[in-house]
Amino acid sequence: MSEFEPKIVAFVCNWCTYAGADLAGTSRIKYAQNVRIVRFPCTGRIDFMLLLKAFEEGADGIIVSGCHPADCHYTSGNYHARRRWMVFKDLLDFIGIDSRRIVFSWVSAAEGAKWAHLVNDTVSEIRNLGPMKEYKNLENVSSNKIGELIND
Amino acid sequence: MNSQNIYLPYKMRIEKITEEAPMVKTFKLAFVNPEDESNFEFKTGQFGEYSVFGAGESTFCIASSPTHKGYIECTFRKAGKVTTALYNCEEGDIIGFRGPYGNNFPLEDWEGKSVLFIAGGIGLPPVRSVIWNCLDLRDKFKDITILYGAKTVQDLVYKNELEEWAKRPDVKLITTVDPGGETPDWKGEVGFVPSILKKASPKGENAVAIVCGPPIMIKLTLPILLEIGFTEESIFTTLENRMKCGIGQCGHCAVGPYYVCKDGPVINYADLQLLPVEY
Amino acid sequence: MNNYKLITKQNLHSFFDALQPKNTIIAPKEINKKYYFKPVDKFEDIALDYIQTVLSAKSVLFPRSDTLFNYHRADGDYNIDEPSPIEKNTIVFGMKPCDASSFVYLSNFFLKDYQDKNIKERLEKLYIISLSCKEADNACFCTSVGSNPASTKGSDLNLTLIENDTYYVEVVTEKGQELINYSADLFQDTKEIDKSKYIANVPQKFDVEQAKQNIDSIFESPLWVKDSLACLGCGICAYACPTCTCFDIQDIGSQFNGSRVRNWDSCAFDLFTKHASGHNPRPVQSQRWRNRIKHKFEYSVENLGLISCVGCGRCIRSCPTSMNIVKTVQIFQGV
Amino acid sequence: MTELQNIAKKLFDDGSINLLIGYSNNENGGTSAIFIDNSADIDKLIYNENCHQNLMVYFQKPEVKKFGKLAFVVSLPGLKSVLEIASENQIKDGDAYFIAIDKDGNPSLLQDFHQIEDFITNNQTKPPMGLLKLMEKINNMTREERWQYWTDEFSKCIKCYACRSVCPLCYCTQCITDINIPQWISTESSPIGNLDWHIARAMHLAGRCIGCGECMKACPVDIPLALLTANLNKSIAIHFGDEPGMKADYKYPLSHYKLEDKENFIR
Repeated sequence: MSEFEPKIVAFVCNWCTYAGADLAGTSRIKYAQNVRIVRFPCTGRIDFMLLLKAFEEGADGIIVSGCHPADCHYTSGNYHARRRWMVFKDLLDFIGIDSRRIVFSWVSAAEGAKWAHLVNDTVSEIRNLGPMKEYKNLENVSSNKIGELIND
Repeated sequence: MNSQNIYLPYKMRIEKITEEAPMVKTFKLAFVNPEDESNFEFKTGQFGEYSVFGAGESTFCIASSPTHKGYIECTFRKAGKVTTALYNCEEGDIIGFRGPYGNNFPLEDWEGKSVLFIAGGIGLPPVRSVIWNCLDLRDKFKDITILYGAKTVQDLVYKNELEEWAKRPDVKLITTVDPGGETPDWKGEVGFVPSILKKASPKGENAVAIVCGPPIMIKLTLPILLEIGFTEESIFTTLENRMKCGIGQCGHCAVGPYYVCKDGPVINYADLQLLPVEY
Repeated sequence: MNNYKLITKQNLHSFFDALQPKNTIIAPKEINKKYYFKPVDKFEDIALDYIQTVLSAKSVLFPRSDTLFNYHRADGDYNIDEPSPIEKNTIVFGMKPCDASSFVYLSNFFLKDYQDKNIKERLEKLYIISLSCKEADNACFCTSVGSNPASTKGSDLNLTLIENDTYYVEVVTEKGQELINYSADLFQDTKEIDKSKYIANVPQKFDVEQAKQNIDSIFESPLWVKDSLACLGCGICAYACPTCTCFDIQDIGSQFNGSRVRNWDSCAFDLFTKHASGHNPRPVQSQRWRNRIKHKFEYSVENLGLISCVGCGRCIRSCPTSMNIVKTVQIFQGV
Repeated sequence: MTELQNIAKKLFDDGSINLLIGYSNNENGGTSAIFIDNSADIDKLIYNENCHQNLMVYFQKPEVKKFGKLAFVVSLPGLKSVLEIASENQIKDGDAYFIAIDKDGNPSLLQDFHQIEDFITNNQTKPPMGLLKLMEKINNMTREERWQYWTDEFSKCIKCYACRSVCPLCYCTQCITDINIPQWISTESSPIGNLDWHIARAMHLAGRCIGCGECMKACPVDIPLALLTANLNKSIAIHFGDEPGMKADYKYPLSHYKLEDKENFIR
């Protein structure tokens, strides 16, 4: 059996982290290729539903990253996001979803190296956690087997 | 006997896409499996469930005439989830279709009579199926008059066919756009459908009228039709309600005990008045 | 083909054990003082003295989410396959007579014009063992809709608990006889007996013929608004109802593969009738409540000749705002 | 005539209100909402410990609004929802009258938000012990056990949306479940669809839920829904020190921020 390769989805803001990831690229810093980056205008736009959708679509881990405090392009988007994540993380804990699978970070446009480290660290952490089997075990499509017709 | 799964769609290939107006497209659809095509028959006024796999099903009429064999056409406006998915389809894509469902326009009863078509905006597609059906059997009817209105010139659908009908000597075509919707070179009428109808006043004796369009247009057109001599039994419309199954089971389209999908969608004004106003 | 038998409670246990290996048995089970139909494999798990389950057993025919077909995209084309039919027979053990009679309506409804394949297949493999009611509560009103707590309508076998822990068994259909044949020696022949002294007393709350007429004649009335002010438009009444059949069809999955699924829907939802254009034929809750009541007592009579209410009282028990279909009918009776 | 009925009658006699929403006994031995539009029906008005429904949910119902000036019979959770709705600019001071029932069951007429705030401060009750115990139990489970617990609970959900309907704070004209472009929450009742719905519902009520517990009472399959929002409120109290439903000028904790908010979880 081949080694488990985690799938990581990164939700990043356009102004800092995306530029930071770009810098990592132009600086030829090598980092794990498990990450798929989704660019958003601001971390304030990153709704919790998007994180849930990523898990549903098969992500094993999620990175959410944006501008450092006081650096937000829209002044306060990252502060709002920070509060929302705090609360959302607690909800995930309460429901029993491993909140270590979501990594929050601030990466500025100048921090290409930090981005590379962040991705590498996350990949190795998620590799240790193993596949997101909780979500994968939830069969989405309903089955027609009788007995399961009764919701139980 | 093995019962058929009534929810299995025919697979249809999109042969041709025509952009009719902003957000409005017409698809020409051909059956992927030849035996489906040979088993398929429909009558004018019937509708079907068109589906994009992954997005779901949506209901609209079959806009082509049953006299044109080998394909069906549908015209839709991008509005909800499924129509958006349809709108994004390309020629050659496969979509699902099940049908035909519902009743049809009683063309046999109209033989020897004049036919007046009144349509507004995206209400033309169901009427277009009847128009072509009548034109293909032109000898059986007396005068054929088409009154079609839209908000703006841009919003008129089937522009090529409008031109074709305008050229035919055996068809009287009146097109109109709402005041403010005309372009400098617009040659048709300007005004709302009811007032243009009043101006034209085609004869109501020995004639039938088919009305389809937005509810407000229908509401204001009906009294004028009665005024110019149409009887309640000779005015037909085709109802529209949210539909899911198309076969009288899902309950969405029910207007009282009447299922638009099964007992309709074609209904005459006399019967319409017996229904609760839930359409 | 009625014939009559007796079976002791102990033998009923053995009868269950005889049925269990070859069939899927669905029966009421107690969970936190409420009762739900669940698959059971032990006789002890079955609740035999309950008044009513929270949800009806209609889901054995018409589940909450029912796959119509699956699709897979391959080379620009789609492969469509249907879910494989169930193999085992399903026995619903111990449903109440009101629920059993709902299956008469359901089978009429789903097999009338277009035969629904999923439902037809399930119906062929469905066996109903009903249990006459010993007890009833305020919400029960089966006697008002032409049924009674010991009705055999829709059942294959009906059990009524009589003296000495013994059940009086009515074999109503061929299918019922088939079940008996699993272990016929557990049963003892008997004559027809009068069940009335062994069953619950459910007072009649309205006259159904009268109700039909009254509801039929009233469409526009301020009473509809007044009566439905408390209604908040959730879907419990329809979801708990054994005869509510409305559904929605949705695709679950991506454009590459997924399923087309039929889900329950409720006419109480605002979205039920809303067009894509935003126009809503029934924009307010009172109209939706009116539609529900009129459908139960008027529209379904016009379409199928049957009222679509069996008097199980589930909608009354589960409504968070205590909407009461009986009260509504009574109000219109008084008009 | 009871004190409650007297207050109600006076409101009608003054012509101050067109509709009073209170409680009455129903046919099944319970209590339910009653809508009184003239003083003749006032004798049906009651209040006892069975009257739990949060009547503020009717404040946003179009057919109720049509009546004109409204009065509500409300106990503590109802009053908290008044302030919460007020903080969200859905109700203005003086829009409606509130007949508040204190912890001993005595009614009093409250007209402005200040009175309501004082009333709430003076009538605080502890949340039900059962709920707290269950919350503690769940918090003491391992993560895997918690996941198992909630997936089991959510698997019962039939998506009847009663939890949404009975909630006075679920008043969006278009709920996220009703949006289908994109389909955020799958319409079927399936493990993922149910999980999505309950997480979304809880998150949308985080820092807004006033803890009336109606969602839980309405649920036909007994999912302990109030736990989710109660737990979220607990973390909001810990992180930000906010509590919803106490002040009419409350600021929704997720729509503002402080520079010094904790960020030790951010890398």
